[in-house]
Amino acid sequence: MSASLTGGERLALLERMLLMRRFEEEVISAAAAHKYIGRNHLYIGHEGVGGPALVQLGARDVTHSTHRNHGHMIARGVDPGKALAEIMGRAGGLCGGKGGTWHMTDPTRGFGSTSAMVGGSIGMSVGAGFARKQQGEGVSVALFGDGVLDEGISYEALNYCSKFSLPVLFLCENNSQEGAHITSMLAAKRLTDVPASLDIETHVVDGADAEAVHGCVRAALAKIRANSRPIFIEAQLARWPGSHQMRPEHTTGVTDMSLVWDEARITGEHADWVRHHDPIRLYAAKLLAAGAASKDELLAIDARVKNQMAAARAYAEASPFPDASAALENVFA
Amino acid sequence: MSASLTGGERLALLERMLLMRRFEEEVISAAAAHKYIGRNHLYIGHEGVGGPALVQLGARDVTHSTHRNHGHMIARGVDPGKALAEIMGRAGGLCGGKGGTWHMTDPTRGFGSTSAMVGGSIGMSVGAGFARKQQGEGVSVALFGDGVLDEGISYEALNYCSKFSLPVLFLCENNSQEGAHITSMLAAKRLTDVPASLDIETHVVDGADAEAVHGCVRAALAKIRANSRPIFIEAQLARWPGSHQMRPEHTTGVTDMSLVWDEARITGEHADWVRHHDPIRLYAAKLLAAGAASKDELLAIDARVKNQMAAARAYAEASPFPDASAALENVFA
Amino acid sequence: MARKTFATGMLDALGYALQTDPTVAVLGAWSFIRDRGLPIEQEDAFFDRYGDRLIDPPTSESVIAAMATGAAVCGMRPFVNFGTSSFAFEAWNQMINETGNAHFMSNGQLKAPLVFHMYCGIRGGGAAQHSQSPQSMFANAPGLELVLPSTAADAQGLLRTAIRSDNPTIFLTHTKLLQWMGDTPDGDFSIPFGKADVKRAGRDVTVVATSLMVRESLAAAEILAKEGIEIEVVDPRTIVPLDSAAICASVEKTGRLLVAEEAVATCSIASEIITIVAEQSLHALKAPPVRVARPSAPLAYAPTLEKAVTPDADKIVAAVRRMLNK
Amino acid sequence: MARKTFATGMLDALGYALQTDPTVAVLGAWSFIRDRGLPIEQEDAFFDRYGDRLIDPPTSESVIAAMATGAAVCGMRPFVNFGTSSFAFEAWNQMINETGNAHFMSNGQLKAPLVFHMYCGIRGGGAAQHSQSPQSMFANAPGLELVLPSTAADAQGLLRTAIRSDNPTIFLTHTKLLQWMGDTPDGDFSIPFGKADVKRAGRDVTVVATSLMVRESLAAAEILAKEGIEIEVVDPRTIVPLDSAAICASVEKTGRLLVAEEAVATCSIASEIITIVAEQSLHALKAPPVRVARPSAPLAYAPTLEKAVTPDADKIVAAVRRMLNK
Ligand SMILES: Cc1ncc(C[n+]2csc(CCOP(=O)(O)OP(=O)(O)O)c2C)c(N)n1
Ligand SMILES: Cc1ncc(C[n+]2csc(CCOP(=O)(O)OP(=O)(O)O)c2C)c(N)n1
Ligand SMILES: [Mg+2]
Ligand SMILES: [Mg+2]
Repeated sequence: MSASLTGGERLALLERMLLMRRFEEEVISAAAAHKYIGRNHLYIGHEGVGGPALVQLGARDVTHSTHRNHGHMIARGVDPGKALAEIMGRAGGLCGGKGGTWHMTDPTRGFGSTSAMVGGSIGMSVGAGFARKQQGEGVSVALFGDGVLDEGISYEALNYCSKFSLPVLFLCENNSQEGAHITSMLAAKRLTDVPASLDIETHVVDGADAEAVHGCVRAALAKIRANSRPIFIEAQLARWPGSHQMRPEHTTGVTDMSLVWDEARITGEHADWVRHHDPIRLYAAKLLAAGAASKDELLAIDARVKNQMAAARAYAEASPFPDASAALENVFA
Repeated sequence: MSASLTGGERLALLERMLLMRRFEEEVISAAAAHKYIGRNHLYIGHEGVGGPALVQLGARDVTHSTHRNHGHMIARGVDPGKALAEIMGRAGGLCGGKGGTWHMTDPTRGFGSTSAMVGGSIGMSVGAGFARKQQGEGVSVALFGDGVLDEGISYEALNYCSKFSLPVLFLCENNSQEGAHITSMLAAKRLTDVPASLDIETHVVDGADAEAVHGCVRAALAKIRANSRPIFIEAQLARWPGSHQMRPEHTTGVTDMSLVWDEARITGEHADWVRHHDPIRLYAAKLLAAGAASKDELLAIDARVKNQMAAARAYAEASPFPDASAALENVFA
Repeated sequence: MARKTFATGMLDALGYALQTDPTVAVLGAWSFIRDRGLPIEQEDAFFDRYGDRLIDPPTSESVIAAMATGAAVCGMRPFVNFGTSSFAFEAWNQMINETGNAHFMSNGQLKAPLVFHMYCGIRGGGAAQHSQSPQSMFANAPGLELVLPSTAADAQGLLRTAIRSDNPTIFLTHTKLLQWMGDTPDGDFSIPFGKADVKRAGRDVTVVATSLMVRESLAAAEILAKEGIEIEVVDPRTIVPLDSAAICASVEKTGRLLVAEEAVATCSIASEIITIVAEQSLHALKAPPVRVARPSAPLAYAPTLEKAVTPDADKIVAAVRRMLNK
Repeated sequence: MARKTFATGMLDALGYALQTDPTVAVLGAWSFIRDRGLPIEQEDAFFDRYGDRLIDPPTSESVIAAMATGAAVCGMRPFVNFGTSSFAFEAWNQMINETGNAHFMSNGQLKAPLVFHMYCGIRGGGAAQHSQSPQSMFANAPGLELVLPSTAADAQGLLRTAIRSDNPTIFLTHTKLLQWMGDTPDGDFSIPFGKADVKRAGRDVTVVATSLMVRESLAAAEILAKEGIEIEVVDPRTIVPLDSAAICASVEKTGRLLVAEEAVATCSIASEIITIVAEQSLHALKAPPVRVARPSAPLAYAPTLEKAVTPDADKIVAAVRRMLNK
């Protein structure tokens, strides 16, 4: 257990992670109800990375994300109603319906431009690091998948940050560890060999272990703030069985908190993922075992999250589609 | 001394290297005489790399080169008259005056498309390797400077070749070792750390030592032909003091063979380069010291080369400028 | 005659090429064959048969384009599928500076016989980055053939020609066309580049339409016909080379020109076609030429916003009526 | 009034921006300042003064563009100099998919106030890869302002506006203009985007000219004036936004349109301008519009070949004479 988290922080982290999960479950349900076009890349299974990593950031810190961005938004405290509305293409969405799932952003929470191009945003993280270094405060966090390392710009970005000592945390969510769908084709024996070859400090962490990620990111952020050198963290993840679908289905079922204490009820085709890789179940079970949370507390957290998501869904559905006139607005500032 | 070269081969190699040098001297002289637009990147000082590396290639082997390509062409036996005519923009040039210095090619000598973009041709080398592997014979040699490793495509090219086991020799002429003008900004401690991180065998060789390069490339080619894995060789070079100018001047003076045996006469601002880094002087001196060549033989070689270049220059100057009608020909096959 | 989808037409052309020419290899096979609405048996059979030449490379568009070019120059005929066309922007330098220039710079010594295939157009919810249509940019770059097929038969016949061509060819498929059915000749057949196809004859207005806009123009023609307006739908099929003679001939007949293109209007193929007609057939124009195309704005995600700027049959109908003051 | 070169005009604008705005930083300083024919003392002084914000990055155009965009969104105003414009093709995805879309996709929440400067045009011996003029491609991409200055004053005044603009701006300098002298207002001044400048008034033919072609058109005007032909030289100065009203107004007056552009003609700014005039002022055209531009072929290296396709004063003169049947 991480010495760095108080009891309250641990529960808060779990709650945030659960909100990230329930958010995606709402996305699936809205898609199933044909509330929007329904093409998405969900963050389920990654909550143990984005959750603990991003709750630590400060107001001056900047993140850049990718197509798999929903969880990042929720982790940083973006309003889930506005995020869901954006995914559903509504006027009340984060970007007024213009960005959609792939291009959500919220600069008030430190989000820069979000790209759906593989390798589209990692370079912008370099610029955010450059700006924050010039401005004297804040770091930049590049969030990206293992597939991004296939693109040459990633190498250029790593090289630039190392050469110019920019305060950038490269946080790679590598979900090509297990499962049929592999998203990168790197010849490197270890993914971290690439940043290491460019003289960047690297770490590997178990992405299903929220507190391990928390500790690893905390140490890295402290170091980056102190000496303005980039650090690369690879969070290794077993791919969530549902993450390949572009039109999401909930292959592993709606998250059932009772499986935290009732493992015997974990069955079905994807039982292995639920038992060994679901970061939320694992973290809740850990807190329970350590006496850091009771069943009732866990259920109360879940009830709060469900309420929050119900309100978010209601907000999103009530929000109208944007007026056609907006189609030509905001081309230029 | 390399056991792999016969006496005759050693003299032939020296002669080829000298032809590469005298070719560039002719380029300088033609520029000074305003025979052409006069923007060039010269190969002087690199002869100890391209010479021994390329004379070993076979008919099915393919090379791709860059803006610093003159020496590569001559090393592979391209007609110097046609090459010079191309640089002078003449109809009798290798590419009828269409390509010029930066885009010379000669497929009959295994040259693919030559690019003046940093990183423009290294990826095409991958394709040549792919083709030759499919076709069952031949290897691809990527010739490029250290600056090319700044570009993301180099990383992609290395990764691709390693992942798909393509028969490609990456031969990097790193002239950022010494001197004021540095052409790459790599954060890697050693340049070879980059290919090594992608599971590619690497070697470093002294680019001023022609026989060392010969041996290193020979071993690499044999291995690539045997097991179709890429190999990366970094040839380290002290930058020739004249290599920065785009409109060339012969900063180190026209090559004087007598300096091979009369070192005391090496003087002037760039004496250090001539004494310690001129690969031709060094190789000739080595052959002389080893008794592999006499002064007279060296002078005879030089006389032959000078004659050859005089004929080449005459050919180029006699060649007319292309007719305007050619400007719109060969857009499509 | 066989009835098949556009996607099947392309696959048949590619299959024929793989079968008859051992130098053909596919880079980016998965996203060309899977998920395109083909019967799964057809997909599997394809992989079984040609699997050794169906390659799925890393997400490294730049080296993919370079590699295809290098391989083409060395005797292969690569068919590259980039997937969504905006991914090709990653390979822009390779395509524009290297592939398109290789033949010319070498004075014809080198050839780069390859196909760069990609999916373009407004697909529904693709937002700004996944709805790009780079055809006008490609047309501005010398040395690249440019094909914009609109029917199953054209897709099949033009792809055959593209693969056989000794030039690099950009082949753009609008995603919304993939499932469009059409009649195709039996067996192997090909369609030459540079020959426009009059998809519907008419006397009142020449509608030059590309890609998906051919389908929309034909739908518009049905509506307009009921009002007694006969538009002539001319499909250039290839933009490079462009059959400007056929376009001008049609305008000389109708006296009116509308260009329907889904892509952004500024500096576009639509601008080029109007310019060519203005240069060559100005005297024939009875009314100002009209573009039905996207205004210069990134594409928004929300369906209402997307629809607002997407050129379609209704917008063509309205524009034709305005042209004829009806 | 001060007399200075185009290069000095740009440097003065950049210097003013660096001096007055601490968020301005230069990426690619060396090739913007050195080797541009400036007095060496002026170069050195510039580095001494602003050296801490003059950065020379690795040869990694893709991350340079991305970095500038990320920095701009975070409060900086980067001025990126790519050098030769074809190098920017390496950064195409970043510029087209990211930079140009950022403001729109975020519904106006993000701004990317940056300048991408590059050298375009036929420079003499640049061959295919070092003579590119990507302006038409940029104009086809939404969200990017596009500036093509032709004089020292325009260079200085438009660069001031570009750096101060909250939008990403592409700023293209023709290498042959760098040493062109011109009068510039004293002190700090700026020129608004979207205002064409009539560089010479005339009654017979409207010549819309961009960048270097303004100089060539003015030279053509001198020659033609001796024959009693008065051309009106309209310089749009910015292509995005474009002052189409000024162009149409001139054509309404002269009844004839020639567009002089050095870049490849197909799907070009020239096509766009002719199309706009055909759409809006067809009735005014007394003769078919004409392009003096490069045919669609890569540029060759040899001087004879280069000259054959380079638009210049002579070609403009000849085209004007043909238009007037003289
Ligand atoms: C430039 C580009 N090429 C290809 C794609 C298609 N694409 C979408 S997601 C994806 C895989 C990305 O893998 P990774 O970065 O590991 O993210 P994951 O989906 O695994 O979280 C690819 C190739 C794209 N979006 N952009
Ligand atoms: C894409 C691109 N960016 C920038 C340049 C400008 N440029 C020409 S040569 C050069 C340095 C190349 O260094 P290196 O590859 O080491 O070759 P060297 O000249 O040292 O032999 C640069 C940056 C270019 N030609 N292409
Ligand atoms: Mg992944
Ligand atoms: Mg170098």
